[in-house]
Amino acid sequence: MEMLTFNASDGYLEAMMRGLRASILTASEYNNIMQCETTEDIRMTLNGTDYAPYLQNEPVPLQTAALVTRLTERIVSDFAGIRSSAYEPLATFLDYLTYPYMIDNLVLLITGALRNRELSDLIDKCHPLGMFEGMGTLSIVATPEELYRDVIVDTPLASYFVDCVSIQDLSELNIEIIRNLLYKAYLEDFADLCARRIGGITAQVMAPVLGFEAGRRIVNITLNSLGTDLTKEQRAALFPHVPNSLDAEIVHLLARADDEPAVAVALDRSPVFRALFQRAADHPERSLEDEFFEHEVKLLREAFDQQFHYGVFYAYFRLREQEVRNLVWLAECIAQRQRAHLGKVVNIFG
Amino acid sequence: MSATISRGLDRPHEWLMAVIGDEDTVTGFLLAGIGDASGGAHNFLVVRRGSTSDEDIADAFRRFTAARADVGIVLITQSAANRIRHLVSEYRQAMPAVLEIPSKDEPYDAAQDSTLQRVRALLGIRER
Amino acid sequence: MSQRGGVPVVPSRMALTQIKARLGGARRGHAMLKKKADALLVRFRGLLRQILELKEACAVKLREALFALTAAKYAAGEDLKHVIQESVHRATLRVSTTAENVAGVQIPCFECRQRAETPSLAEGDTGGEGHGRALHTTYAGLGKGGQQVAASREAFRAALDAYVRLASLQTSFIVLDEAIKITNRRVNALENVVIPRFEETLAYIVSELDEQEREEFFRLKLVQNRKKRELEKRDAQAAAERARRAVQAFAAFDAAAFGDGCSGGSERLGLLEQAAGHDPELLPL
Amino acid sequence: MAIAAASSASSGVSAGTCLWFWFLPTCLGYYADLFHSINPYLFAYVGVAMAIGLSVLGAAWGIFITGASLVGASVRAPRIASKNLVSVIFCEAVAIYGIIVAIVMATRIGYQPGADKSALAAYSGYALFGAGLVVGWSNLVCGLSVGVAGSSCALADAQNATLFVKILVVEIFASALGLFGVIAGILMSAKADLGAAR
Repeated sequence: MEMLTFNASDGYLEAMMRGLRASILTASEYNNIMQCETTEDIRMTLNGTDYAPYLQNEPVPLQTAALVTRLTERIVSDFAGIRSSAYEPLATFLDYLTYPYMIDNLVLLITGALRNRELSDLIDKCHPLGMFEGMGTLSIVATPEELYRDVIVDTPLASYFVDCVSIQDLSELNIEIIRNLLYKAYLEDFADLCARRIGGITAQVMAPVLGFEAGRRIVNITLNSLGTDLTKEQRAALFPHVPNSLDAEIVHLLARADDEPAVAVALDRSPVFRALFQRAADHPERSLEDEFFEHEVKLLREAFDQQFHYGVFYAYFRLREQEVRNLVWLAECIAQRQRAHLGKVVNIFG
Repeated sequence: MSATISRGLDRPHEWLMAVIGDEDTVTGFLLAGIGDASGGAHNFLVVRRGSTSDEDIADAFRRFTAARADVGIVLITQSAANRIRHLVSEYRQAMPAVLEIPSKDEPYDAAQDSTLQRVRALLGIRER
Repeated sequence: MSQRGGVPVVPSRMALTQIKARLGGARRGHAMLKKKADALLVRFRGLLRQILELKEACAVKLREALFALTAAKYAAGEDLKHVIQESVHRATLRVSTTAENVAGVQIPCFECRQRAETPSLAEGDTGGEGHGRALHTTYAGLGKGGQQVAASREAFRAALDAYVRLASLQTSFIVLDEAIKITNRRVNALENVVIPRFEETLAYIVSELDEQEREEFFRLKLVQNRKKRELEKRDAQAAAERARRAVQAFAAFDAAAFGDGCSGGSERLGLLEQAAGHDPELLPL
Repeated sequence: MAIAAASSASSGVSAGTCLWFWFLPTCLGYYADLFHSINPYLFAYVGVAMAIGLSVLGAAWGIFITGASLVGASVRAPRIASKNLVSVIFCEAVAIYGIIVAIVMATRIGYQPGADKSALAAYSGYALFGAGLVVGWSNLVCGLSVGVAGSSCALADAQNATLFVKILVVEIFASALGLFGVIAGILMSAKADLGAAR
């Protein structure tokens, strides 16, 4: 039925998304960039794309840090344009897209508060997509407790904090654990939003994407906590539980894994992850993370195969993010004269 | 292992390393664990294009080399050193040691390094 | 005084031996300093080469490390750098110094020291600091990119090790440079100032002593001559006196015994003279 | 009382079907009388109303589905706007089918005293009613189909201009569906005559 009703409120934005998607860089544009000798050449190449107005006013020579800022600015302006004309429930869906950035920002602020930094100085370092209304009052906040009481409770993330992080935890838990706890809560909530509150094609499209995202986090957390003093209980507590992700059995095995072979054995039961693991093992120059990125891009690309759902919004912004990563990677490789590594970028639309 | 580490810590002559440079270089060294913020003062300076003035760099350089007694090595990227070249060239003390390191965005030019200049001059004169 | 650049001394035998001893000392010191300067120079030359090589090696290492960081940022997101910058608390990596002795010059030598990530109880961190703060970046990129972050941390540690080694070399370079300059200055001072001055002084003293000797000799001769003349005069006077007294005595004797004048007087004088010559009492008179 | 008992005994859909099967055999005669007592003009005009109304509903719905996508996609790819008006025209065509059939049907209806009492009148009333149903529903669904296909066409064209013609073919097939209804409707109403002749 979405076919008939979807376009009434969201058809315009969805179509706009498709139009924007057409401006995602293609393989030939990547090839052109790979031929560049300096970052200035990259600017010249990008001048032929949508990014041109964002890079115009950067001083010569173009620095990669500035490139990141400008490219991100573009995503932010895209997002702002879409968000401002969205109706419910698309508006909520779009808000959920900003929560990961908001989590990162809050974690940064908490870190700053723990180190007694002036929090208003940190606003510049926050990701623009993760801004929230309480940002203006940060200058009067000094301690983590005040931050929790006066700022965090007013953000949309308050419910996640209430569920998994208490005031004491702010100063006692490692900041990265807090970040992952929040992200787990977010991912589960987002999956719930897609599957139950929105449903329909959106749920169908988002399920594999979010399932993979959760599975990837589980595998990453497992791999990265090997050899650290994170206990297995703590590790298991960070695993997001999302339908369509890894089977409960695999998750259980991962929670108890002691070393990399144990992880490999556990993942052997999941066809997707086994293939990724295997490919990363076969190609020494590619890391598992690279394989994850590639697979994610593939899933996101598939989201565009269907119409009348919100998955395209998620997919578009995630793909743009990957594009920024790609461009920055290319720029860094060129600036640092590491041309051998240029091939690492993920082609988004072959 | 830990026993030797903690014995080393008790010795009085432990020095910090300070860094002045572009964001990535500084971040990398901080990741390695040299960063210190005890006493409210940082032992690093991130030089951002546009927002960091030469005076800021010079201040940081003086702070690390003269004012602070706990700094043993000062790492400074070449592009930052070029902006306060007069200070770096005049600096002749052995402690803290000032090292010029390549900056990220610009290729390393050994000819501009104050120490290397001296080294080359000495080698050249002595070999001729 | 006739000495120009020399040490102000009284030219005497004593001064001569003293100056000689000092000159010997200076020569010995010169030889030793020369040896020290050579030793330092050998070390210094090696150092210069090492610095040049290590500097290149360090640059390569740092480039690799920066690239590893780029990979980490690719995987973990740009946010990573802010997190790292903000979570700075206590340095876990510091340098310690040990002194190395090269030809009597103390050269500081840096060494990287890793501080344990978890504060031990002995370290006296307050309980409130807790483990959340100390373990600042251990888990960075836990959710994504952790391995790349770890790899870049290792790469930067390696680069840092290399730079610490370079710092040792560079410090040695500066210290040795200074030491060599000082030693060379001393060698030159000894060679060009102190030793010539002593030599000059020595020459002066020797010449002065010679002069003195000649003067003494001349003076002796003079006195001798004068004394000889005086003696002759006195002898002559004494002879004259004796002759007169003899004449008087003879005259008295003649007058008494013979009463006749002076006939045969010269013979008696000769006898008297012989008697007086044997009488030591009569001589100085 | 029994109905209430039955409906309260079973619930929802099953209650309705029970009611129907209980009701049907005994009341069939009454229903025949019920239909007979309705004036054929009513059937005829309801037929006409459905033909045009449902067709326009289908066309309108199709146009907004297509239109929203077309406008949105042409923000970033202005070149598609004029080409994809074809989709909108296809949707519009559905409404035109409806109005043609409605006109044809309306010409079969006229006022003649007593014309509504004949057997032909009953036949004509049902025929026009049926024709209206056929045309209305088929055009409604055709309009939706063309709308969705047109929306996809606009999006596909925005991404890849070579896809336009291919999807247009699909769209043409979708719009043909409405024609089937139109043909059937015209045939059905051809024999009908509700006082229009003479």
